[in-house]
Amino acid sequence: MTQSFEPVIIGFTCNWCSYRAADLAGTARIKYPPNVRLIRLMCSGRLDPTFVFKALANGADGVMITGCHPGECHYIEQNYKALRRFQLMRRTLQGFGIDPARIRLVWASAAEGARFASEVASFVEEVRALGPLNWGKNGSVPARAAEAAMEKEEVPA
Amino acid sequence: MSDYILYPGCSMEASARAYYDSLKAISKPLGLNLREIEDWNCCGATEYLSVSKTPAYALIARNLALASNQANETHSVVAPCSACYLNLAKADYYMREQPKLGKTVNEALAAGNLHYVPGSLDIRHLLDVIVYDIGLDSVEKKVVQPLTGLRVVPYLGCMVPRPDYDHHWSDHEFPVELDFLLKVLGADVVDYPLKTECCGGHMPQISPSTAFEMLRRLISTADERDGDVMVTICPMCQLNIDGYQGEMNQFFGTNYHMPILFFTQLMGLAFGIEPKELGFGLELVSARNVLDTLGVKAPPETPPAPPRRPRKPEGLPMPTPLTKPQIEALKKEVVK
Amino acid sequence: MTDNIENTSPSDAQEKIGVYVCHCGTNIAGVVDVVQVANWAAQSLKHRGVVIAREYKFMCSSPGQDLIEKDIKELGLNRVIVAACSPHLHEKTFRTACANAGLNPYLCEMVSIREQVSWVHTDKVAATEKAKAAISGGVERVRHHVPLQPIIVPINPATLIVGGGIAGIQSALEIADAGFHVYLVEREPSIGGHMAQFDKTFPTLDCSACILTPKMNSVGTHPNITLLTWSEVEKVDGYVGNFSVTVRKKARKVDEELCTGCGICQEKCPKKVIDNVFEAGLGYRKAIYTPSPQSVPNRPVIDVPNCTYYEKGTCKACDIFCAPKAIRFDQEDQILTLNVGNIILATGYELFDARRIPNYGYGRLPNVFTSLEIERLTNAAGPTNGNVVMRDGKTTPKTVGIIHCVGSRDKNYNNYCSVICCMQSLKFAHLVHERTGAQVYNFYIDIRAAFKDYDEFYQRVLDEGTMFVRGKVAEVTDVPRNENERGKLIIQVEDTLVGKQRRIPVDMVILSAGLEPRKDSKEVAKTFGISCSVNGWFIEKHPKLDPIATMTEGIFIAGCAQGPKDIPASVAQGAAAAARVLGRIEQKEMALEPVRASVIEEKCSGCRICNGLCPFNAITFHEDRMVTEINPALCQGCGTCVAACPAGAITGTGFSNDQIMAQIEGLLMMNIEPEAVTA
Amino acid sequence: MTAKPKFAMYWAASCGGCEIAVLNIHEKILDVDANFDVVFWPVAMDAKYKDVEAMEDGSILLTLFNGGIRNDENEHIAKLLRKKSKILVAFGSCANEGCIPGLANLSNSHEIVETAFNTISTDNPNKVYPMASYSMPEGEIHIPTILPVLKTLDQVVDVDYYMPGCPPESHQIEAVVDLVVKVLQGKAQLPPKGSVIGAGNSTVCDECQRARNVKTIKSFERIWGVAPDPALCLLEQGIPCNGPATRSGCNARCPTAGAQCIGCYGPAEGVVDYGARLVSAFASVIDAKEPEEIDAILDGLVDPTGQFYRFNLAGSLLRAAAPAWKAESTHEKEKA
Repeated sequence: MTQSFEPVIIGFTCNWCSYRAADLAGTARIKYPPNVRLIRLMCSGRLDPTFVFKALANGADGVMITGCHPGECHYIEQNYKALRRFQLMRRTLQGFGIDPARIRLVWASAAEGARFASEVASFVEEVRALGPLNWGKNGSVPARAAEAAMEKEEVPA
Repeated sequence: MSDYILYPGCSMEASARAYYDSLKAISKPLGLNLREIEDWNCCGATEYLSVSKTPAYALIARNLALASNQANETHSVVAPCSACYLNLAKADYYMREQPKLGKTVNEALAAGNLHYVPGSLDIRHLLDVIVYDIGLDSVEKKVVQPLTGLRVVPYLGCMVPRPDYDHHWSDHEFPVELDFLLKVLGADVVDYPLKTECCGGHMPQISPSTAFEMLRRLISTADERDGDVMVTICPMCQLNIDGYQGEMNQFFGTNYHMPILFFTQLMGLAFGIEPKELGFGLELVSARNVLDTLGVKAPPETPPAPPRRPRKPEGLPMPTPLTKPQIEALKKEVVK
Repeated sequence: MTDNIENTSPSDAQEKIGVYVCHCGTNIAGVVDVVQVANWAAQSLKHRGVVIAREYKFMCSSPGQDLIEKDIKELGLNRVIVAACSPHLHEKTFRTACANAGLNPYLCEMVSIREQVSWVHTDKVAATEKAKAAISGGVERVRHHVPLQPIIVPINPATLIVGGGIAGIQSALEIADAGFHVYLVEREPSIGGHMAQFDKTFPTLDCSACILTPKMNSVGTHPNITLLTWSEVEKVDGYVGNFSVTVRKKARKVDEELCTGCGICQEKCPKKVIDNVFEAGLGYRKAIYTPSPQSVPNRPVIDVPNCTYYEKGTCKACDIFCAPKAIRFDQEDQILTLNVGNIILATGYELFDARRIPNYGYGRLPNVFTSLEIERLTNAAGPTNGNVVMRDGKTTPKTVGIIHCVGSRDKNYNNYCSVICCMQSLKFAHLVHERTGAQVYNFYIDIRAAFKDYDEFYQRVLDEGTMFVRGKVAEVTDVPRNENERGKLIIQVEDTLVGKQRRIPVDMVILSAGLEPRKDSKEVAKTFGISCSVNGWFIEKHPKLDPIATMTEGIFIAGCAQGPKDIPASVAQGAAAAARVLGRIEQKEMALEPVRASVIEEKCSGCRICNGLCPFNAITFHEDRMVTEINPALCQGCGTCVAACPAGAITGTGFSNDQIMAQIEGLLMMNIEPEAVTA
Repeated sequence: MTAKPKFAMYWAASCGGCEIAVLNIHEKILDVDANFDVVFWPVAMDAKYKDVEAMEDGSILLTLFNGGIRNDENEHIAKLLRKKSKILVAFGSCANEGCIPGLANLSNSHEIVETAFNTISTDNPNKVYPMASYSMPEGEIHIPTILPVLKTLDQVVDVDYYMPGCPPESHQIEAVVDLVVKVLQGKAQLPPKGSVIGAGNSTVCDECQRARNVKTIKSFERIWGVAPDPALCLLEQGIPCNGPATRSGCNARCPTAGAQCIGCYGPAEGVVDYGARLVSAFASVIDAKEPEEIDAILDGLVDPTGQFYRFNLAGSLLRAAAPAWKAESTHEKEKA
């Protein structure tokens, strides 16, 4: 299982720097593993810890939070709030027996497509090494997702 | 009482005994508590690193490893000798920068069940500690006999200010810490642009004529600027300028008489400590003139006004030189 | 537990979602099996409200857009998902398409399967699966979208310009000439900025004063310009269209109305002070002064710390000789409140403090000068009436060394290039040679003479016999090594073209010091709610496509405050900023993106957690009702407060909790099949 | 008599405080008796499960269910009462969000049993452990088996109303009793299914009288370590008060009494994860930008998970810690 284990990672990007870094990685055709699925926020300061817990509870193996470099936030200093929440989140997750390495904070400017790609790659490997989280087993996955999972069976591959 | 681990190095016990004696003498009034590293070894001086890298680093790192074993509340290692300071700092820095080197060195150390975590120690030069930890204000408080009227030439040599891995100095090319310290002692500090020039190091053995020219530049400039005495922080510089001044004079047919002392010796004098306790008389180019200058002058009640460069009335005004707080601010800037 | 996803999630019935998958030629289709993706969406997202899923070669093409518009009209779609390129590219396109078909544009969501999938992945199966996941996320998200309307704010036609340098002057005149009111705030007693200190301007060498003074005067006399010199902005409230700015008008101690600017007071004032600002420390002024005879306004200020009267309580020479009795020793600072619609920041630069490089000797060696000092020396109105002399005030230098890149392109100080130094140094080379016939050496890293007529000027200076030594100067010393060095300044440099060390003795050294941001630029940025680069230059909205605006609506930047630039560039940017402001004024109102945060008052308990979080001061607390309110026009939509509210009382349109939580669920409905990827 | 609608109350994994709280409504309890026929209330009267099983489905009008689902007996009764009741109310923090018993979700069931039967605080010299079943002359007897993860009521059955609090404040219970009576008399409407009753929609700060300002936290303090200003917001004084995120309804009892709110009324209206709100809120107002500095401040928050999830763990998004889930997965296997 663990050899072929493909982690699912939810990535949060800010509209101004890291999402554009992802765009740049694209336009520059820099390859990175397909395991990360991105969500665009306006700012890393919008990152609500609920999102992270939700992602982990819903079957993500890791969460990547990205934003502008400190001091370069387009909202002046909101990424510092993201940093502080990140640090407290790690401590809280530890209490849940979740390896803090499963969430990573990455600063990437709009010019750092390559950096974004390499961070994704290294994070995927790190999480792969940690193994599947599949949190909560049965039960904690909300009805709708379960239902959709069933739906999936019927889809001709 | 501020505690430090002391790495004396070989010169302190031989050629630079004056440095060691005076350091011991002033550390009490300064509240400096220096704990010598037990079983320390040679720092490899200036040659070994260019001969064979790994063993040289291992040799240096052994001292660091011992120091960190013996370190309890303090993690600052003080090296009064500039070569020792540079080597310790260099080893620490490159073990940090090049993990591979760090690994090999620690493998070597493992043979003696030693290990050093790069960056775990704070490696400082004595001058840095006195100026920035103890602080010029507290030094000033200890001055009982200001060095009034003594024209001193601050000379640092090349090894302490450069490359300044962890930004301890106000500037790599023209650090002014020593100038400020001597000012605080009440001395008349000569503007000495050559303060970080090379003294020739081991040139006297390799090519005396080259060495003499280098010494001549240093000494003649100090002399032209009416320096009574050169003040250094480096045993090598002291040795060269003191020991080869005679031969240099012969070589050029000059007759310079430029004594060179360690800054700790002058601090001792200013603190009113007996010259003999401070290793006076050990120098080859006699520094009696220093004692005379001070001997005749009784210490005035109020510190004398700072020396002012006379300005021609119709001349254009000069920009004011940076003050110490400004320099410290800039120093912080550089660090960030 | 109450889960607001479940509660607020609209029932499947009311969603009619259309999913449109773009091939982008082969850009997407080459890697992602778009047909399979579309079929999958149609089938397995049916129960999520997807009524139609199509794929098309180029969705952004007009036939592609027509496809969407047609479906909206015929199938009555009320949500649209476009799986194509990055929303930064075509979000506007597709939202407009929806609007054309009568659907609120904010009910359309883009899913990036090009930049984030086809272009960055090679494994077709995995890429296709990821595209499906992304779409499923988009679908879940869009179900929670609500129609939004842009926020319309009126634009106050008055404009505030901060900084009376050439950039600010240009902006002020453009706007004032267009017939709208301008408040020009300048920190110093007179406008003119650095340009007023210069003698000649490169590359044309026309006299700085000759071209600047007329502009300064028209600012001073313009009916549409309220000139506030010796004043500083203290506080900025409000938002685009309607800022309320607090300005401190420092006490001049002179009644500007009564004063005629005759200058007798300056004549009679007994107190000589070194002028560190206008004369760059090379000259003197009185304790009551105007920076220069051309000052605008031509009204003196009393330098209180240096004035004998304030020191000793006697003197009053100025007062005694002032015919109109305009001296007001008891005058107090004034606090003014200005209401403006837009703000242009043109706060300029500061010269790099050359004393920071002690081995170049500035401040230590008398005959080492900075570029600004030389500007004053060469200036006919300067302390030496334009005679280039050494520090002793009379001797003319026979050899002069000009060192480039002092404090620039140097990792010990500033990494960036200060842009103007090369041309400025060439100008000095020319002027000094012209005035003194001295032999001039330039020590440079690279000569950067880009732009119109610049390189020609370089050629000209070369032809005048100026020496150019390529290499970074190690030190400037007065310690001779031989007799012909004695009494000179020796420049120690590695000549990288010859490949050897050289010692060049000169009489005078000119340090072409770099440009640095104003010391207080970071505080200024905070006051105006814009951002600063690490160096301290103001950050523009986009480095290429919008170097004029900032991230904060209604605040524009011009001149060196945004980064080092020369006079033509500053003027151009000043004019451009003015044009942008005029455009706004003409529209009379503007629409703001409705991505905004708002407080649900009944849920707000007034804990004030959020109160300190907004850098745009959009959050206000009402002590009386103990609730927090967010000003939608000030809010920039970052959502930090939404995430911070412990009571969940703050909602953010466009990026609501429901939307993001649903997107997370959607993205995670699909799990990666290991074999699929390894296949 | 028989006309009176039927009332039931059940006590699952909880401390019994909820039952006391109901009795604590003083003479109002008579209204309950006057308007209801109490058919099942193990704490207050004798009743057998078989009696309940014998009842018609939906024959009980109102059931107040307190306590979390810790063992299969709890689960069975929850399902049974759901079947038999028209209105099922999750009564008190345990049934709502797991409460203190829910904290056991940080460890697996084995550890829990160990703690109960084999720690210094337990006098159990012969290490006697409970057994699921035991055969004796009368036949085999069973005790309920513990579930690996404590569940909240609505994680096992459909719940009509939620009434938070540990325990619910008596004035709130009175209000609800009044409401229900009014509804019975046709004088009032029931709130929409799924809504929270007997509590406010805002947070504790709404009812807290302490003055508050813009918050910036330089350090977190423990309540017993400081003498807090009685008039000022506790959080502003660095005391981790959960008030800002906790549903109002208790009249801010704790902050008024000088203790920080620990969150027994659970999340405010519409909040998905109580702890996450606090993580975000606390972190947002920390006054630091450097990671080290931030960590230093966060060190003051001992046991963040406990701080943020004391009452809400079982009801949170993550619901339980890794060890408990591991047990759960093995448990599932055993079942299969």
